[in-house]
Amino acid sequence: MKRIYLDYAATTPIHSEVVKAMLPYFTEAFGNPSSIHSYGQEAKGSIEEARVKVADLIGARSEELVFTSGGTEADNFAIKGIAFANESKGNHIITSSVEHHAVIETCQFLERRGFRVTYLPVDEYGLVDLDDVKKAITDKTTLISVMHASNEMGTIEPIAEIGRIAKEAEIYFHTDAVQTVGHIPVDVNKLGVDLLSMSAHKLYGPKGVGALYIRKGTKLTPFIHGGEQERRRRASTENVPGIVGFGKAAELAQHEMGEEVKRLTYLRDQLIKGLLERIDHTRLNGHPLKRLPNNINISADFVEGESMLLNLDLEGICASTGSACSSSSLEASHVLLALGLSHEQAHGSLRFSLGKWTTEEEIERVLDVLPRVVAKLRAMSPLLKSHR
Amino acid sequence: MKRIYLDYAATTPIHSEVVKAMLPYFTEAFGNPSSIHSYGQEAKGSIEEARVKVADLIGARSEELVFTSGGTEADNFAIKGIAFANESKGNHIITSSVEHHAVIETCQFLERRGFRVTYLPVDEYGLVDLDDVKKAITDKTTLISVMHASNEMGTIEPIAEIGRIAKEAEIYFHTDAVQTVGHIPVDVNKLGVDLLSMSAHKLYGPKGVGALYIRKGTKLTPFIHGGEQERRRRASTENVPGIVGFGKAAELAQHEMGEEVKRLTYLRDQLIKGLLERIDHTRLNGHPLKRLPNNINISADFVEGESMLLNLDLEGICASTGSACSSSSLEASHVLLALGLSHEQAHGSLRFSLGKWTTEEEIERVLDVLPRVVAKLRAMSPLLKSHR
Amino acid sequence: MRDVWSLYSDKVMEHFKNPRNVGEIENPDGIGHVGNPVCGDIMELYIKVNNNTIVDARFKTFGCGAAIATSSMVTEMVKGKSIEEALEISNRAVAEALDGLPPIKMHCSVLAEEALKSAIEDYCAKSKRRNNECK
Amino acid sequence: MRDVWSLYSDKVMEHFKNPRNVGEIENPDGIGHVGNPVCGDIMELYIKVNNNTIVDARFKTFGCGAAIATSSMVTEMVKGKSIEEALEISNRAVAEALDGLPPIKMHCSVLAEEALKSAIEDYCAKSKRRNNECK
Ligand SMILES: Cc1ncc(COP(=O)(O)O)c(C=O)c1O
Ligand SMILES: Cc1ncc(COP(=O)(O)O)c(C=O)c1O
Repeated sequence: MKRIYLDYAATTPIHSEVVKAMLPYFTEAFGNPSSIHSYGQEAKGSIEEARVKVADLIGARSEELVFTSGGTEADNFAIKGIAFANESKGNHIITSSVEHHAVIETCQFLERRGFRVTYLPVDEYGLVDLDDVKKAITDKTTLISVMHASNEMGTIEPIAEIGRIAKEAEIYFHTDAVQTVGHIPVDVNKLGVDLLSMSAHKLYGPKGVGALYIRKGTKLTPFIHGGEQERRRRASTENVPGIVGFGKAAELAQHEMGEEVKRLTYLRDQLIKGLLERIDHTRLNGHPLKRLPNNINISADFVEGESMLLNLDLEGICASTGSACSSSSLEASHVLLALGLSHEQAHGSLRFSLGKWTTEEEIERVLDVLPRVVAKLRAMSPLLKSHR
Repeated sequence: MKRIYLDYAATTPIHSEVVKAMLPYFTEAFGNPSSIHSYGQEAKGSIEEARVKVADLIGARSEELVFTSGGTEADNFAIKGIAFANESKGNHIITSSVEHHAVIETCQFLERRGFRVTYLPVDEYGLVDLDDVKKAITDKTTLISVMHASNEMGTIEPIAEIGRIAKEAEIYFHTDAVQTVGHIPVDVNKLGVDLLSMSAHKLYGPKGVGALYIRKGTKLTPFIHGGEQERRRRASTENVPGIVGFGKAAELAQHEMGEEVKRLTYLRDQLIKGLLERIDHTRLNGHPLKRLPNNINISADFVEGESMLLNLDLEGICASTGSACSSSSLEASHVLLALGLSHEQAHGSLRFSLGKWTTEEEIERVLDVLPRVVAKLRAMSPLLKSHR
Repeated sequence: MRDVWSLYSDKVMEHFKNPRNVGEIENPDGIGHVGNPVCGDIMELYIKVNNNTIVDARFKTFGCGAAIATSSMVTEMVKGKSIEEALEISNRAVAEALDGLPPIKMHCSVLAEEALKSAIEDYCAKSKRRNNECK
Repeated sequence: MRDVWSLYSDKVMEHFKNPRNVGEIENPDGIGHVGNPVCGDIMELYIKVNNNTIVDARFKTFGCGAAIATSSMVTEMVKGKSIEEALEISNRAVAEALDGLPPIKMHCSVLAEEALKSAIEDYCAKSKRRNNECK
């Protein structure tokens, strides 16, 4: 059975050209970029070329980019870095209640260390309210962090607008753009952000490499201490093949994004429409229009997400309950609860995320299989009965 | 010209079998280990297999191992993790003055945040004195961190002895074993350590992946927050190919270590003997016997390290001035200064580090080339004149 | 590779794919209702008792794969057992009968045990009201 | 790839490989001695002056590749220049003549400029003592 992968938001397969670009750096060109000799200088050159490519993708200058081990480290770095470096100014951080765990748990760590954090609520579509942002600002606020688009429900937040508010209030502004970079246009200046997190494995690059954009002049404490790498902002021997792969992935994304957005938006809307038509008591989570081109998140009443997932997997369809990271957890998604869903509904959600190799046939197959799966599970659901 | 790579301590080429083991995880088996579906579970399985292999190499249980993005992150994680988690007990840390920057700068970060750090001196061979360790302990001490072997001068510290002192005093004990794991036998129980840092790219594995051994029961604050990965100890989508590569490298190291130690020790001693014979006013840095099998660090009086390096590079020989990380710095190595070298001597040091593909012919060639290089540079040295 | 490391044992997956005894019993002698929406698992267990012997058991479950499989397994295990024997069935026994559960899913077996106990309690309460025996 | 990103320009490497004017001048008219062991760079610059013109320049340097190349370059640049012209040579001019230096190595060009200035000062001090002119 050919498997159908519809979990691109969790991670993407690597583009074959990316693997090809990486391979030489495992073998011949294996040098440590900090070494003065020719092996070292070769490696150094390759990461600087990659830096330019990634910077280009987000309209930044390459000196403003620091490579990290992934999106989570970028989020930790940005938030702890600003909080620690600007402690003399204040100890208050503003974020949203629909952030990725990498942001939420970092904020919770800071709360345990004496910082104050405001978690902004969202509306039924997952959107942060600009007035809430303004009202949350105090003279102790040093950072606002709101994600560009939700990995779970796909809603795209009003980042440029929040950027203007932050700028006016002279507060650093960070966005977690792990789900948008390479998928929709991202420009750090248009968005008005000071810090922006990325992860290569979400755009057909390798796992274990990401980057943090840091606007020139931003006061930031390093997160990983210990060496001169990355202009003293992030120590450790650089993951040269990973960084080269990220560069290649960024280059490819820039070329292919325009077409992909159109193609995926069409497929996405086919899937949404079909599912809502064919399965009753089903809702789309997240905003219908301000939404990632590749994200479908639905709640089917009376049935639980993991049991849908497993049934789909048995039919060769790979999807997710929203956030891969919390799939082993007992708690319902904090994101879906923030939208106002009941616990039953939040536990009954399913995310399909599409990508480069998704076809119309695959969408058709989901539309064929999922209604049967839901029917089977509803037949054994105690909730449906009590609902009748 | 065939280049001669003698900078294995900076980084190693990847073993071809390691690359082979990694490749499928870039392409077919690309899943996110947190995903419930089959792609995810496949990936999950592969990292658990790798964890067993790396744990075996150091005599640990696999549950006690957390994968990181490298040795530097492991060091940051261990030291900040213990410091933060045990703050209520005390704020004092003991380390040595010859640690890698990853340890030193992490300690300095903590000093800026109110912790107290004792940097133990070393003797002329770079050895920490056990009495100094005992005397440094206070009732506020929560961590001792002393490296297993120096990346620069190759000296192997008395870790098992310090481990006994730490155990008796009920203080957590960390060792940076980045230079020893895979090269000489390492056993966390024989060494009596609670935490131990490793890095794959020092043992023919990939860059950008490492691990921290954490003895069961150790109270440690996570370093990278944000998800359920690694038993909630280290968030972020796992670098699956990197981890698989680390596992393979560990497996290979375990098989090959015995022979390699003998072979490299012989070559090392050939090179040391030859250089001291052929170049006057030259000294071996570090301990002559308690020494990594692959490390040669010499100071040639009156000449500067980088200019030796560049001349060697022009002859196709790749070496280092000691620590790759500080090769762009103006400061002399803190490690060599700690041994009591003068600034001139410390600036005139050179490290050759040998590895799997080092041959006797390569050693011969260094013995042929370096005396000429030193002679050329001494001819233009103002120090030699003032010395005469 | 899948098999070695997959989340669930083959036995769990088999019960998940083909759950036994799904549904309700009309006029059951006992109903157990456990779990709550916050945790994402809700189980209803129905039993039919004859002469102190559980002659039929059915379930309805909202929950993950393990919740469904443990529901299915526990209904299989109780059929034909006396009330006393049924009360001996521990969550571990259910998990073992399924060739084990991942640690994060052990609570599902606890839920299955509780559902069974709760159904038996309900049966006993009703029995007492009807003035029958029930220890 | 090497060429684009290598630490040093070809010109720097060329001067490093074949440094010009290495050595001392017997009975020099001026000696400059700058740098210190802590920073790892020490330069000695010797000049021979005739009729207010620098007719020879030599150096001895302990230091990195850039230190050696800037020493070599500055001795080349001063030869044939008048004292006034020589005093105009800035560290930037030395760096530019080498097709640039990496930012972390710019201090070497500063050292070369200082060595030259120091040698000229030494020459002037000696001249005054000998009652010659020196502006
Ligand atoms: C929005 C968002 N932020 C952060 C991350 C973390 O990225 P990484 O897995 O590279 O650490 C992810 C994905 O896992 C994400 O979707
Ligand atoms: C002793 C020691 N500790 C830590 C590190 C850092 O390891 P990594 O480069 O994997 O971060 C190194 C090497 O760079 C090392 O030699």
